[in-house]
Amino acid sequence: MNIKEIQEELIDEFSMFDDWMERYEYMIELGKSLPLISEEQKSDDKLIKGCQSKVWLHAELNNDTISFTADSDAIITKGIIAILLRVFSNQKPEVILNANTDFIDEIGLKEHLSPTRANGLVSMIKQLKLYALAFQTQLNK
Amino acid sequence: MNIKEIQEELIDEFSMFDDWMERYEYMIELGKSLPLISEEQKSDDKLIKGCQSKVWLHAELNNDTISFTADSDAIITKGIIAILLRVFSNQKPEVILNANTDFIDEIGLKEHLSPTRANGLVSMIKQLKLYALAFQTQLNK
Amino acid sequence: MFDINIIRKDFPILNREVNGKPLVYLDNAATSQKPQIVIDSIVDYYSTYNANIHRGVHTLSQEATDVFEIARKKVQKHFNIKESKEVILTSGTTHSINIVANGYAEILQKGDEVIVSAMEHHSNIVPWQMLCERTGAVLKVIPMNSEGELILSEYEKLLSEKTKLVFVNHVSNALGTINPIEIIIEKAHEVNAAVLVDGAQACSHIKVDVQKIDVDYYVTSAHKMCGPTGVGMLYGKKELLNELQPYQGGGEMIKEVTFEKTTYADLPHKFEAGTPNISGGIAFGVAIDYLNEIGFDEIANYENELIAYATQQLLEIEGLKIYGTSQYKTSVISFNIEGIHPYDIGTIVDKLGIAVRTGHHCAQPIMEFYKIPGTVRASFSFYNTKEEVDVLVNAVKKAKMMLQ
Amino acid sequence: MFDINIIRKDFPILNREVNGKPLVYLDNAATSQKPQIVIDSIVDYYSTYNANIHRGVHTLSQEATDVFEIARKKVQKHFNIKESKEVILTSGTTHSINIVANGYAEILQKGDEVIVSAMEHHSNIVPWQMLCERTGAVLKVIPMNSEGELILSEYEKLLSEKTKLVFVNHVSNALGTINPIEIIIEKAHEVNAAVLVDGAQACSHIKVDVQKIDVDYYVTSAHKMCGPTGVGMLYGKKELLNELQPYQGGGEMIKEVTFEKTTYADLPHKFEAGTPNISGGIAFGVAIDYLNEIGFDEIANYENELIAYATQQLLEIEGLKIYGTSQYKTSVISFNIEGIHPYDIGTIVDKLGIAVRTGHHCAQPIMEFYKIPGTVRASFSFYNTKEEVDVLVNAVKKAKMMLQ
Ligand SMILES: Cc1ncc(COP(=O)(O)O)c(C=O)c1O
Ligand SMILES: Cc1ncc(COP(=O)(O)O)c(C=O)c1O
Repeated sequence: MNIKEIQEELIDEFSMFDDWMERYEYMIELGKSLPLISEEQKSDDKLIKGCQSKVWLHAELNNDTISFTADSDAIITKGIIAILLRVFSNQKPEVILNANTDFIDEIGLKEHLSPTRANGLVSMIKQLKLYALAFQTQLNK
Repeated sequence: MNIKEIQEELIDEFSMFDDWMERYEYMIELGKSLPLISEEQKSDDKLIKGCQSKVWLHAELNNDTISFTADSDAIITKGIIAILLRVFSNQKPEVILNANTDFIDEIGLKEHLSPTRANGLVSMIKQLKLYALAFQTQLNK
Repeated sequence: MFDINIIRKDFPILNREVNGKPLVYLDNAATSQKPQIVIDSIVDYYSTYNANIHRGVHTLSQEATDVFEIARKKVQKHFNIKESKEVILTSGTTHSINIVANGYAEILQKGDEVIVSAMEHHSNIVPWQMLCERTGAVLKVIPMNSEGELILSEYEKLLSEKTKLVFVNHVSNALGTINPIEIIIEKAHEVNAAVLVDGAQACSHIKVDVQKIDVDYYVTSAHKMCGPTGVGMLYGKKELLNELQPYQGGGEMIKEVTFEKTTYADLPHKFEAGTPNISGGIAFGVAIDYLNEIGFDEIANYENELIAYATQQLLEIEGLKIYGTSQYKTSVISFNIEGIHPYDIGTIVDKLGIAVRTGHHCAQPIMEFYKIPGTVRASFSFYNTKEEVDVLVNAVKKAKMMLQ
Repeated sequence: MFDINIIRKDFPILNREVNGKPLVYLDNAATSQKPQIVIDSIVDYYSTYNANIHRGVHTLSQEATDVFEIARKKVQKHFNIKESKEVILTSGTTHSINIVANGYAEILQKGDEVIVSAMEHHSNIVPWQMLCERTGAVLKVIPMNSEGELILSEYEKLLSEKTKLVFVNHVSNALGTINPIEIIIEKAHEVNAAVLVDGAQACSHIKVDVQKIDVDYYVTSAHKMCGPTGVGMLYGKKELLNELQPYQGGGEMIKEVTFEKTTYADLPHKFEAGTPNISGGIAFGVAIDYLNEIGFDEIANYENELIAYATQQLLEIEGLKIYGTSQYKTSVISFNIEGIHPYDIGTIVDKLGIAVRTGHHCAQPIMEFYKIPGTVRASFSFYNTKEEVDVLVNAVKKAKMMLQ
């Protein structure tokens, strides 16, 4: 599946829910299944700033795609990360760089998208894209 | 005339005027007739603070009454001083200390009575009373 | 008489819905809501007598100056301050504290000691750290116990001839503890140290008499007292304020300016450089009147009942732990549920229309003390109700179910 | 289209009477009046989404934060500032200047030089005097000529390797002169000095592009731009602001606090300690929108015509002298009549419903330069009219008659 298709899939999945509670419960479920970052990589340089909860994000290049692992101490944040990683992990750098994030609005999590939101969703996306940029530069050398 | 009578007289005089312009014109006239403080007494220690215009006030004890002389660089302020001095000059210290200043309201100059007013009418009255207090203490020794 | 239904009608925002639910506003320690009469006073100012104050000869300026200075007098009276010139109108608690801290830069010597409590808001820590850096003074900390109470015996040990200043909050914003400021002040005065009390959290619950408690400096923010943002108070004893160097330079705070030499104005203007928050100052006065009309005894009675009820209800939730369990408390309940991050609880209850705060509440040292990332803080005001407490308790239960 | 009748309807205060006469408000340089839309934005905030901002998880806090940050972006866009974090929201011009002055306390060395102009407001003099006292830097003054213009050849002579800072107002509040800030900035940069421009008087008349003029710091107050009191702006180039030490310590401006060590937050928060004037910031944004909707070109055209007319009419009064006669001027006319004290004129015209300012206008060095106790200052805005100019001129004539 390409990135667009994954986004569509997520929108489909979330469209089954009638209210925010079901949506959040599903997000929390997704959070529990998050491919965890290893403990030794939970170092301060992996921490994303601007979050009320702690968020660690780690990235690795596998051939020409980037695989992300991450964790948080808050479960809702973990759920958000899980959604982001499903979309962005194992994609090529340029795909990540060009991806837009309207799907977050469409799955009913718009409230998390404000740049001033203390969950740092916006910082997270920024960080994902920064990694993509770094690896792209590396690949183009 | 005692201090009360002078105040009544002033109220009488001002009651003849129909509007503020006549009142102010009369006050300005009074200002022009102010018994002037001598130039060498216009020193900084005679200056009253809190006025937008400069006001000098000098006091002397003659037997048991205080005579004030004063000046200002603004003519309206001079008018106000003239009115004050007509009431307060040549009175005994305790009379000055006990005098109230409601007559200013009654002659239609209430707007000058605010403690925050930049003309310093209130500071002036305070200074007059401070002089009275000082001389009273001196007399009682 | 205290009638909650009438009182709630004074606050337009309480009609509002959040996420489809009636707003339950329990973030009063962050900022209070504003009654209509306070809002109206701002509108009235801007619509009928807005002008820059002091030194203006024209009527509008005179009216604005008079009302602003009446507001100062209201503040004076409320706190039983001796002279109105001891009331400095600032832009808030943080600004007030910084004025005092900066004022001591020329007074403190290397090796002098200043004492802070373990449960301060960052606003009552950082300015003093900056001062210590500038002067070489040493910062000492009054420790607290696990109930969230200052350990006074330790405080006494810290006091010495070297102590120049003690600063402590009246009520802790993160724990709700009411500190024994009378004793703290008395002990400090025994070694001739001055005391600054940060009343930001106290003033909406407790009516303070600064002369009675003999405090040297007392500071607060209007926005926590039903007043507007951007305005606050610094009270200081005249003799002390006169000794402090000014903080901001500018208009209003000078007597005379030449390029060679500038002399400063008298109190309070020496510390009020520039155009102040005029509408804010005026509305602050109105807010104080409003609170006094309700009555601080009535407020305290009502709030104490409310917080007792909320505490009891919340503690019935398994795994819920309250931080700050002193018997001397005002309307703050800080808590966590075992195994759940405070941010998660805050997010879920918000979905149910409830505004609580989560995080470190600008008091990181307290979080470090308890070794927690933060708490959920529900903070109450006299316009909250038992029904709202029930909504909160149910919401927390629901959140717990979803999150565990 | 610029329609004065429609515009005047935006300002509720313009309906008011003073001393039985329609208010003629000509004290705009002290503070501007506020359009209904600005007042409404304050009411709306307090009535529907008042909450403390930043770090709050709940909806109200999120809404307030978003609108406050949108206001910051409006300020950014208006002044063409590169990044929104270069916009510091302060409590006013005076506060803004003090932030910068304090920031240099650790940077300036003894013997360094800073340059001020002869026509500054006290707010742009006193903070620098305090800085010089603290650091041992030396204050130099750009002189002016009798027209009220800075003498640039003298300025160039003052500049040297030692010059670290130049601060000058964009428009003089006492004279109305528009200073050639582009040239001043360019010359300062040639010796690597930074320039702070005090835009308090300029911003209601001129739309400033800070990148185009390459200014290092630009400051202003909302209350002179149809916005509320208690809020203002400090723009600074990111690289420079990053080097300055913070001014106020407190909440918001920290990254991490322990009693041992505190680290500061990034821009803009490093300089925004404590709860800001939230309603003020929001309303500032609305005021900027309002002015832009009218259009700064339209405003300038209209005001220039008005001031030309007023100047011509006033000069017909015998013995009337205008201070500040540069051809580069905005809407300020400062004058005296021979043999009459400005206070007297101000008092009489007030009786006729006219608000002008009298005195030294917080610019005592200018008064000293002209050897006068003060001036009468009529300052105009786009909501004033030719008819109001006529009322003023007649009132001044009447005052002259009464007072001579
Ligand atoms: C040129 C100038 N600078 C600074 C100020 C000070 O502004 P504020 O009082 O809003 O801090 C003023 C306001 O009078 C001014 O006109
Ligand atoms: C105890 C305490 N001190 C200081 C402050 C800072 O007040 P402000 O942000 O109004 O300056 C607060 C506000 O959160 C507080 O609760």
